[in-house]
Order: sequence, then C-alpha cells, then structure tokens
Amino acid sequence: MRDRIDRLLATAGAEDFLGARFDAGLAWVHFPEGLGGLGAPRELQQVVDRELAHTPQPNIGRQAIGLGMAAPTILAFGTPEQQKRFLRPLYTGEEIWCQLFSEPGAGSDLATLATRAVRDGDEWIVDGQKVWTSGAHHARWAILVARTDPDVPKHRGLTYFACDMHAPGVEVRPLRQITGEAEFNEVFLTGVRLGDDLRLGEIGDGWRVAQTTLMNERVAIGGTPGRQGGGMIGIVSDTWRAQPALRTPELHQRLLKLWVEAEVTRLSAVRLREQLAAGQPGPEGSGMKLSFAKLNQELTGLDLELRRDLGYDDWSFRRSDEVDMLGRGPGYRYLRAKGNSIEGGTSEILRNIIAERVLGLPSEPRADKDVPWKDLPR
Amino acid sequence: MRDRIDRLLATAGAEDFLGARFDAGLAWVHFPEGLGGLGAPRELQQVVDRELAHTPQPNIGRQAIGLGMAAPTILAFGTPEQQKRFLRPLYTGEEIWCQLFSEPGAGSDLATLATRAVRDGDEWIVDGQKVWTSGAHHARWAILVARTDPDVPKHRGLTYFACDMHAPGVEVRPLRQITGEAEFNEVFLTGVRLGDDLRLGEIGDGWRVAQTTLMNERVAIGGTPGRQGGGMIGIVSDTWRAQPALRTPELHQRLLKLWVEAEVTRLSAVRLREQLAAGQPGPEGSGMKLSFAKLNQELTGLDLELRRDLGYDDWSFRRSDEVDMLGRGPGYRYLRAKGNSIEGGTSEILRNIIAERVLGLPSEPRADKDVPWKDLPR
Amino acid sequence: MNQPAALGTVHDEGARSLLYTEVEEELRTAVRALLADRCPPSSVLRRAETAEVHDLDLWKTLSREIGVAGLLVPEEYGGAGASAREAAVVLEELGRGVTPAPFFTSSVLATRTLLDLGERDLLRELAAGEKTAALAVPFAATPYRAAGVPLEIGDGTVTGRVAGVAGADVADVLLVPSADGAVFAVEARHAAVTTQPSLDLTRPIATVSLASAPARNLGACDLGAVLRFGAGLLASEQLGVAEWCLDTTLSHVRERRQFARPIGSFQALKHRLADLWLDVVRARAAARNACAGAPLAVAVAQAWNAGVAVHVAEEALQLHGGIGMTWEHPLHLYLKRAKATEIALGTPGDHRAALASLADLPG
Amino acid sequence: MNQPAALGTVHDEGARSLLYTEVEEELRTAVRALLADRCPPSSVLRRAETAEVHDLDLWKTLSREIGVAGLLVPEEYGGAGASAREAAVVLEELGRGVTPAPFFTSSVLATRTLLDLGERDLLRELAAGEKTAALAVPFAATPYRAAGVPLEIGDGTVTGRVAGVAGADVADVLLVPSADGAVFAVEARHAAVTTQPSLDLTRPIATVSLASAPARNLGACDLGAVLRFGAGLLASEQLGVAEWCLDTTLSHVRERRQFARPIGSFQALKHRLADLWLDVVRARAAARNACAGAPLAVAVAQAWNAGVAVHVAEEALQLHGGIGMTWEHPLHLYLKRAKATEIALGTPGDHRAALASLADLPG
Repeated sequence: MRDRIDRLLATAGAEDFLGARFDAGLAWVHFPEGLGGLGAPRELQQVVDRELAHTPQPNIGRQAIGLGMAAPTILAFGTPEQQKRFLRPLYTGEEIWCQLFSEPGAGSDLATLATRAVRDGDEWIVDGQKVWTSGAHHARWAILVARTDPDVPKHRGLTYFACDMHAPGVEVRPLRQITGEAEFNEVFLTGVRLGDDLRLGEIGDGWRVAQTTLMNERVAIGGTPGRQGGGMIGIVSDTWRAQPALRTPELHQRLLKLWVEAEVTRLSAVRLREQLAAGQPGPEGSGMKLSFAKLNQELTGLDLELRRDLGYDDWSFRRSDEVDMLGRGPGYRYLRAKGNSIEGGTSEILRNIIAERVLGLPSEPRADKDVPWKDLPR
Repeated sequence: MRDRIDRLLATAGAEDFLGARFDAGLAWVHFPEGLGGLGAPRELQQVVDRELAHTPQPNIGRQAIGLGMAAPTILAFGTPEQQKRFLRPLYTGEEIWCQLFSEPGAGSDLATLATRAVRDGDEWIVDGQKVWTSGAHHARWAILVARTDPDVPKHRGLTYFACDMHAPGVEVRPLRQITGEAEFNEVFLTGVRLGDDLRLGEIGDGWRVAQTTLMNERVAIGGTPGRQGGGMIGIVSDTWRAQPALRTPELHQRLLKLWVEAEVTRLSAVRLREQLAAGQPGPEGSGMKLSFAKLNQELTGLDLELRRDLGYDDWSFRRSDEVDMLGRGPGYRYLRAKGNSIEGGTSEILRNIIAERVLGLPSEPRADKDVPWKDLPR
Repeated sequence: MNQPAALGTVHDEGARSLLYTEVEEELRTAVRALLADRCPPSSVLRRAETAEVHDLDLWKTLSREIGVAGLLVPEEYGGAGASAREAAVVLEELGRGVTPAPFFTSSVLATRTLLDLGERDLLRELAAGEKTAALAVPFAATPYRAAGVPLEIGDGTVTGRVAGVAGADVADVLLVPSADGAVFAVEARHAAVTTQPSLDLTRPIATVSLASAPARNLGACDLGAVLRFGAGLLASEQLGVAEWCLDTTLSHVRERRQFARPIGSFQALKHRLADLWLDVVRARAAARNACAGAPLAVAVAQAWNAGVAVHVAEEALQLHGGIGMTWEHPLHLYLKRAKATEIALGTPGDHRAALASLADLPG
Repeated sequence: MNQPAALGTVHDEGARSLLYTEVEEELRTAVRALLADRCPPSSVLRRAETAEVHDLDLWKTLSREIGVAGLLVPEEYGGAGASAREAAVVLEELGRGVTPAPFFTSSVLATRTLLDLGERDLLRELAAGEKTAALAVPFAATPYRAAGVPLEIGDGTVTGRVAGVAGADVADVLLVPSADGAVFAVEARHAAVTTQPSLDLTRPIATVSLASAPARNLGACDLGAVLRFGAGLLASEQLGVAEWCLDTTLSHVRERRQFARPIGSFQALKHRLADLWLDVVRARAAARNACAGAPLAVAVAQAWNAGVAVHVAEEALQLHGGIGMTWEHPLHLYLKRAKATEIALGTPGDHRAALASLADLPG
C-alpha cells in the first residue's frame, strides 16, 4: 500500500488526481479492487488519508451524500454494472448525488412514504414529492426510495433506485429555512421514467437497502471527534476570553458546565473511534448525534445571550451550497443548530432506537406493522 | 354564621370542642346541616377557619386521610346512615381512617388491583394485600377498593367499601422506607367479613367513587401556597444566610434559580386558590403536586450539597406517626422527598393526566380497556 | 404511597389578585379579534422582510379605536387612566400575534418615561395615537446598570449615537436619555435612524445617530425604574409568545400523524408538553404578579418568563419537525421574538442576580 | 433534512487509549465473580446496620487472593506495580456492588499518600493485605483547598481531631496530615475512632480523636495531589454505581407490568432511559480519561460523573416506583453512595470552578 501511495504521489497530475487515486485503490481501501479500493481492512484508510492529506480532496460539502451514503449502499446492493458505472464519477465529484427519502407526510415515519413507482415494461414510472433534499440543484443522481406495492404492509412495499436528476419530470424547487437561506429543496417527480437497471436491490427490499444508507448517515454525523475545547465550545470560549466585559457569574457557570459536557461528549467520540479501530464497534454511535445536537443548540443559545446581540448577519433569500455553521454570525448559528435534532433522524427517533436496539426495551404497541400500506389511516 | 361562631366560642369547652364545632355546622360549611356543615358556599370555610384559628384543631397528621379523602367520598356516595355514622367521629379524631388502595401489583395502574371481595349473603368476604398505607396501625376504619367482578374490564369490576380495621383477618405490618423509619404499612386482608352496609356507592361503581377520593387527595397536596421564601426554599436560604463559608458562585446560581422556581410555583398556587375562591376552578391544580415534588427534590439535594454533610440524623427502624419533612435533618429530607413524586399519583401519571385531560392530547393505544380483568396479562 | 409530606405552610396573601378582571378580559377579546382579522401570523410573515415591518394601519385602529396607546396615560391627558394590568393583557395578545405594532416601545417604555417627566403635551399626542415615541436606549440595556447615552450637548442640540434601539424606525419622537440622567426629546426627522438586520424580524432594532440635532431637555428621570417597569410588562408579552407556541404545537401534534397515530399520542411528547404547560401556568402567575412593578416581582417574572418563552418556542420547533424549520411557517417569528426578548431589558441571569439583594441571598 | 451541519473538525488524539485492555477485563471478571458470590447487594444491605459494615473476610480475599490491595504498589514492595487504570476497573466493580471494602480509602488514598512519602514498609504491609490504612482528612475535603488537620505536635505525639473520615473504622494505621503539610502515622489503637450515622451506609464516616497519640512523622506530602488522584479514580466508582442503577432499572422496567404492558414499553420512560444511557456512556469515557490523573481530566470527570451517578440513582428510584422507596430493595444504598460521593473530594461545582484556570475560562 505504501508503494501505491508513493506511486500515486509520484505520477498523478493535479487535474484528475482523484480519478488516479480511485484507480490506485486508495479512495476507500476496504472497497474491492477496481471499485476504488484494495479489499484491505477499513482501519488502514486512516493511514492513507494521513499520507494524502495534502493532495486534492473530494468536496465534502457537495459530495457528502454521495460519499457518505450512496457509495456504501451501491457497494452493498448494486450490481457489478452499477458499481462500475457510478462509483468513480461519484468519488471524483464529476457526478453529485442527493437523497430523495423524506416526504411532507413521511418524516420520522419514513416507511410510510407515498411516492409511487409503477412498473412499465423495462421501466418504472415515478410520481411523488420529496422534501429536505440538500444539493438537489447540483445533483446528477439521487438515491430514491419509492413505493412499488401499496397492498402489503408499509415496510415491505418499497424499492430503492438511483434516480436520474436530469430525467424529464424532475423539478427542483428551493426550500427556504428559518435562517433565511435555501439550503434544501423540494423535489417534485412527475411521470419520471427510470430504467429497471437503475434499481438497487430487489423489488420490495427498499427498506432494508435504505437502512444501510441511514446507518451510514448517522455514523458519518457522530463519528468525528474534534479537538479539546474546539468547535462550537471553542467559539463561545474565544468570545468569553476576548471580551471580559460580557462576563457574568451566571454565564460563567453555564459556560463551565457546557465545557464539561462538550469535553465528555468529545471523549466519547474519541473512545468510539478507538473501538471501531480496534474492531469492537459498540452501540455508543447511536448516541453521538443526539449529544452533538443538544450541545450545539445549547451552546449557540448561550453564545447569543453572552453577546447580547439583537442583530443578524443576512436574512436575504439565497441558495447555499455548503453549510458553514461556524463561519456565519451567532444568530444564524442559533437558528441553524435547531435543525441538528431534526435532520438525519430526529432526536426522538434516535431515543427510540437507543431504547429498543441498545437497551433492549420492549417496543410500543403498534397498529401499523401488519396493515397494508393503502389501508393505513393518514 | 357569625352568630354560630360566637356561640361556639362562648359555650364550647375544650375537651369536646371539635364535636361542638361539628354540631354547630362549622366543621366544613359546605356540607349539609347535621353533617358538620351549613350547606353554605365553600369559600366561607376560609372565614370560619380564620375565626377559629386559636381553638383546638383536628390533628392534620393523623386525620389527613379521613378529612381530606374519606369525608368528601362519604359525603358524595354514602347513604344517610353511613354519613351519620362516620362523619362526626372522623372529624373529631375519635376514629382515624386510612386508605387501602395501592397493591404490590397495582400502583400507577390502580384499576388492575387484585384484592377480591366475594358476596356472601349480607356480607362480603375480602382477601388480598394492600401496601403504602399510612396510619393503618392507628386506624379504626379504612376506605377500601376491591374487585367484585373479575369477568368484566378492570375499571368496571370494582366496588368501594368502608373497611373495619378491627375486623378479624386484618393484619397490619410496618413497611420500612429508605429513610430508615416505617411511615407506611402493608395490610394483609384474609377472609375479612364486611357487612353490605359498609359498601359506598353501587356494586361495580368503585372506580368512579375512587376518582372522587383521588381528586380530593391531589387538590389537598397542591392546594396550600406557603409564604414567599418559606418552606423548603426557606430552609436552604436560612442556611445560606447563616453560613457564608459554605457559599460558592456555583451554589449561588442554583439557589437563585430555585428561589425563582419556588416563587413562581407559590404564585401559581396563590392564583389557583383565588380561582377556586372566585368559583373559577381551572385545570392548573393538576400541576401543583408535580411542581412541588420536583422543587422539593431539587432543593433537598442542593441543601445536602451546600452543607457538604455526609452524616445522617437517625437510621433506626421506628414507626413515625406524622411526617415532619422540615423538622428532620437534611439527609432525611433528601431521601423522604424522593417519595413526593411517587405517593398520591406518580409524576408520570400526573403528566399523563395533564396531557390528556387538560391539553386534550389523544390517549395512547390501549390493550387493557375492554378485556375482562381476569384475562389481562400479568 | 398515600400521604405526602407537608410541602409548606398556609399563609394569607392579602388582597392583590392574580386573576384577570372582566374589564381586562373584554380588552383582551377586542384586541384578539382585531388581530385575528387584520394581522394574522401569515400576514406578519409577509411584512417581515419589507420596508414596512410595522403595520401602521393596524396600529392606528389599535391605538385610536381600541385606545391602547393611552392605556397608561391619565384621563386628564386624554388617556384611559388604566393600570399596568390592562397594558399587560394587551401585551399578552400582541405577543400571541408577534404583532408588529409599537405598543411596547411607545405606549409602555416611552410613555412611562414621559409620565415620570410629567410631559403632558407629548403624552396627550401619544394617547391620541397621533404620534409614537421611542426611548433611545439599547433594547438590550438592563435596569440594573446605567443605560444613558454618551451625548455631546450643544445649545439646544445634541450629538451622539446609540445602537440597538427598538421602535425607533416608526417613532415620531425620540427620547434620548443622557449619561447624566437628563432626557432629550428629538424629532425623528432630525435624526438618522438606520434599521439593521435584526434577530427579531417583527421588532427590528435601529441605530440612531444625532448630529447637532435640535433637542428639548425634558429634565431628569429614573431610567432604571423605567426599564424595570418595562421588564415587568415584557413578562406578559413573553407569556403571550409562549401561549401561542404551546397552543399551536398542541394543534399540530393532535393533527400530524406518523406511525398511523397522531404524534400527540406518543407519551414522550405528551410528557414534554405537560411540563411546558406547567411552565406556562407559572409564567402566567408570574406575569400577573409583576404588573404592579415591585422590583422583586419584576425580577422573578423576567427570570422565569424569558426562559419559558424561549424554551417553549424551541420545543415547539422541535415538535413541528422539519415544518418548523421552514420560513413559510410563522413559528420562527416567535422563536426569534422569544430569543430577542430574553436578551432585552436584562437577561434571566441579570434578573436572578438582582435577587441576591432583593431576596436577601447574598453571593 | 439530509445533511447536518458540521459539528467540529477532525483532530488526532494521540496514543492514549480510553478502552479497557484484556488484562483489565480479566481483573474485572475476577472481582465481579467474587462479589457476586460473596457479597451481593442483599448481603451488603444486611450488614449495613450492624457494627461490622465492612466485610473484612471479603476484603481478605480481595486483597490477598486477587491482589487488589497492592495494585498501585510497585512490585519491589510486594505490589502488582499496576497503573491507576487497573485500580479504576476495580473501583467500577466495587461501585457496582456498593461493596463495603476499604479499597478506595486504603489502597487508593492512603497508598497514594505513602507512595508520595516513599514509605516502603507500610506499603509492603498494605500490599500484602496485612494492614489497612486511612488518610485522616474529611472525606468532603476538596483537592482545591488546604485540607490538613490542625494538630498540636508534641514529642513523638500528636493531639487533634478530625471529623468525617472515611475508612477510619477499619484502618490499622491512620495517616494524619497536619496543616503545614507533614503527615503523621498513628496506630489506630492509639486513636479514638467514633463512627457517626452516615448518609452512605456502606462507607460510613468517623471522627478521629487523637490525645497525645504516639505518632511518627513521615515527612511532607502534596495533599492536594493525593486528593486529586483520589477524585480522578472516584469517577470510576461513580461510573460503577451509575451502571448498576441503570442495569437494574432496565431489568425492572422490562419486567414490571402496569396497564397490561411492561412499563419499559412506555415511550416517556424509554426516552429518559436513553438519555441516562448516554450520560453513562460519557461517564465511561470521562472516567477512563481521568485515570492518568491530569488535573483537567480529573476535574472534567468529577464534574460529570458525580452528577451522573446521582441523577441515574434518582431516576432509578423514581422508575422503581414505591418499590424503590422500601428499605428492603438495595437501590437506596446506591442513591446514598452516589449522593455521598457527589460531596466527597469536591462537589461537581468545585471541579467546574477549577476549570476556570485549567481550561482558561476566567470568571
């Protein structure tokens, strides 16, 4: 592997460096050879990343869905043709991916989604509305879950597709948030025709395929411990240090308390990463996003109060390509952080998951598990 | 009424003052004449209580269940004979009452209780076990709910009785608490025979009768606003003032915060009392016990931490006739306060009640409402 | 367990009532009906980004027909001669509507200043709804620290600058307190008032710049007392904000279905909503108690209600899920108002700190 | 929403591991098996009110056969030469069992003092389990304030009195630090040790009175450093207490039925338990991180874990309902231990206050 890294560094030019890296099997070393990997243990990726830290990198902002969610799903469920077709341009950034999962009527209860895909020969005709799609306006492809059988219980009638965002009938509309900007989109699908070769996994198996996607999403969110006293607690601490006039004993106590919470949360993320590296993945991952969301919300609220700032940086309605929490003003951060406990699984859903899957608590009585989707009350 | 008060004060001797007060209709003025009242508006009781503040009073500790719960239930559901028989000695303290509701298997879910009462001619034969009975060792009578029909859903098969605590088959055992003392009892009922004339309300109507009792219990708990800065917050504040060496900025912030919470909670109780006096009872009562429990628990915890006291006053196992939260040491208060969110309806049950009855939120799906009691899973 | 521990002792409260009077309820009904008709949250949202955030047509009706502008002004100066209790009820309703009307800034803060100064003519104009005024101090000023503006005082003119002023954008008259306690009246046309992007879209703040602006010295006033009076009434506006957020969330969770159930039937949400309700119940008692303006009552009400409004608004957003994160739902207007009033006129922490002396709990 | 905001930046942590090694897990298994066999919570409860709270038979096995008494003692003095990490694992298990054994007082606090003083002979005796020792300071002393005892020092004797000492009731040797930093060794038989009724039934405190007691001056030691070392390891005991409370509550709510359902199926309880679990997960990371004794790591671990142990124990009691309020259920032993250790060796507030300088967050 050392050889490959050295060879890559020696030969590849800057303009298609990522393509060369993919071809060298150094994109994600645990993927198979020919698909950007070497079939090597996952832990080795850290070594590769360190060695290649100063080379051109994927655009984490735009490519987040592709790299973090589409790629592992395509690897797990795609046909060899699909893997060959999609993974390289996904990695190089030539093709941006977005995610067509949530709907206005199906948020926490994703499995109840209503977007239909009806078989028509070798094609599927898709109709429905998706929401909270980041990057849809840049995307070439989407991962899509649609209902292919309304006559069976909701989890069983779903199928997973790669959706061509350039197909006729795909309409992307910006969705403005409480911060003023439109970071997300609504996507309307009207008679969109997708070839059956764009189906990922079996017909009716879409829920299981989507679980792979969502698991990867949540790991991606919680999995990166920052440095001690860094991130949002660092921003508040810096203000605190720089402006003694703002300090009060009350704010001091709250800052100290949150500093402790930020630090123990960070230590948990560090420990989680050590567990993963040691091949002992624990259930702790489920909790990381939950803790980060709560912390981020409390810290951004304290930040505003500490500054006694009644202003705002910019309400104007504009598209934003990337979220830069820390680079905007305190008002923006306060508002944007409210989404942290909703996006990628609400904190309520995460608590359910922890309670049932980690703590083994019995599930609630459910009326929706064995009823055909079409007969569910809505 | 003024006349009656003056006449009572002029004529009654100290030894049976309470009997004379009852006979004068000044025990509870809204009760009917002849039953300790005058059929007067409830608000007037405050006036009477003020005027008679310096006369002999009922023993609130020992008579709490009788005065607060048994009396209103007997008034609402008792026959004229039962009212005549029970109310006067209940008021004077000649006969102490206790409450046989909770069971080891039926706490929050009281309606699932298993103590059986089987009809035998003019009598009922009662078998079962009750728990958390305060004052059972002093009591002459108990209010009792028992199951008279196991073949109907749980709420419908209950009947309410006055239980003779001197009857053969009634056994009272002290129940030791985490404070060390035994404030409560377990009561074992084995073949206890109760005449049908001790039944309160109709056969099968016990749940409705018990609701009257429980409503009165919760109103009694939350209904008495203290003075500003008094009660438990007063105890902590006094320590704070008296011992400057104990103070830290952190404890100061917590004390100030709890002082505010204690004060707004007290103001709500004042407002609730004003509403009742103005004949506008609001739903706010449901929340008072919940707030007081939380406050009492936080304050007693802060009190211990503030004093850095690792000692305890007395662990010895003994009966206690009355609960004197404020008169014991900080460790006792801390432990005893833990019961505040359990006794008389757990905070969880109270939140359910607020959510459903006050806020009109839909109830959870329930599997136990229409099933015969005997078929319920246990 | 059957018998709870004693939680306190009975004590008589005296005559001060925490209830609403019939007159107050009638006033509430009138204001609420007008707002529902003329200025529902959806129309507040539409105005929020325009140049005219404040609905001055509505304000004309509110101030002249319902007479809210003169509530605190004695009858002899054309006002209603009502007490702060009535103003508090109006504020509850304006909070419920996040209504962009200058009642709090003109009819409470500025009016209270003018009452202190005995400025009959200006009071008469404010009471009649002919003019509005604003107290030119930072809205984030606290009653517990000197908040006067550093002014250069000329011959009948003043020069200076103060940022973060609420209500200045629609004021005809600015009341500018100097650092040494004198208050100057400046016609707004002689000042440069620059609205800045504000966290609270429905009560924007502005920077007021005075360059040798003609000014009339109205004498000295106790600015701390004015701000405290305002802080006490702001607790009622916060109550209104919290009430709207709670009511709207209750409606939402009763309607919104996930997992084939209304989400309001999920126990975790029910318990959180029960706790929020209990917070609001106590905020109501605190707000009523603070109307009279007693320093301790004001500190308690602000320390409690400011946080309750923010907490309820935040929970409302969370329980609305993604819908609450969209611009098109008016909830964010309430969140922004709640967070801004938490900072305005002293943070909860400032008001708690004041209790150290007010409640004899020295640090 | 699909894409979350960035929450921080990646940073390499270096080599220090927060995991348990295989050796540590073996030690844990041995201790846990012994405690399950010899000293389950029911038997701890039975002892709690007797004259012999501490189970000295068990202690003999623990200290001699498993060798926990000498964990921190170098091999050359007959110890295991292990690090604080192994001692922390033992403390987790002793916390899980609220085990009445003098490990923390003798094998951690006293041993750490003797290591500082280089007292080989005593260390050898402690490591062999032949003697136990106790550091005669109030258990509520904090590492951040001078905790020495005011002593009258005679010719080879000391006179003085110190209250609230943990482990003194079973100590053979008392290590008495004077106010000026010297530590005196006093045989327990020369001291009057009076156990007082203690909040924590399983680690009672005592008053130690010395009246011209023969004493050996062992030299000076950094008492603050000793207490900080203890505080860091106490975080592992608190972790164990919290873990037992959480596990026991999970079992209870899975079994206990009300409304024809296990109460653990009610969502409000599930969410609270999920939050408690997350608190405990973080307590584990904090405890591991504090083993090495770095001042900041210790302050963080105590500031977090002390409160978590109390909170989990309190929630455990509430979720057990009436059963948790009874003496016969061992839960109260854990609540009492948790609350006592919250006060011991600095409250969470004391440790947070220390962060003002340790994390450069001046007040």
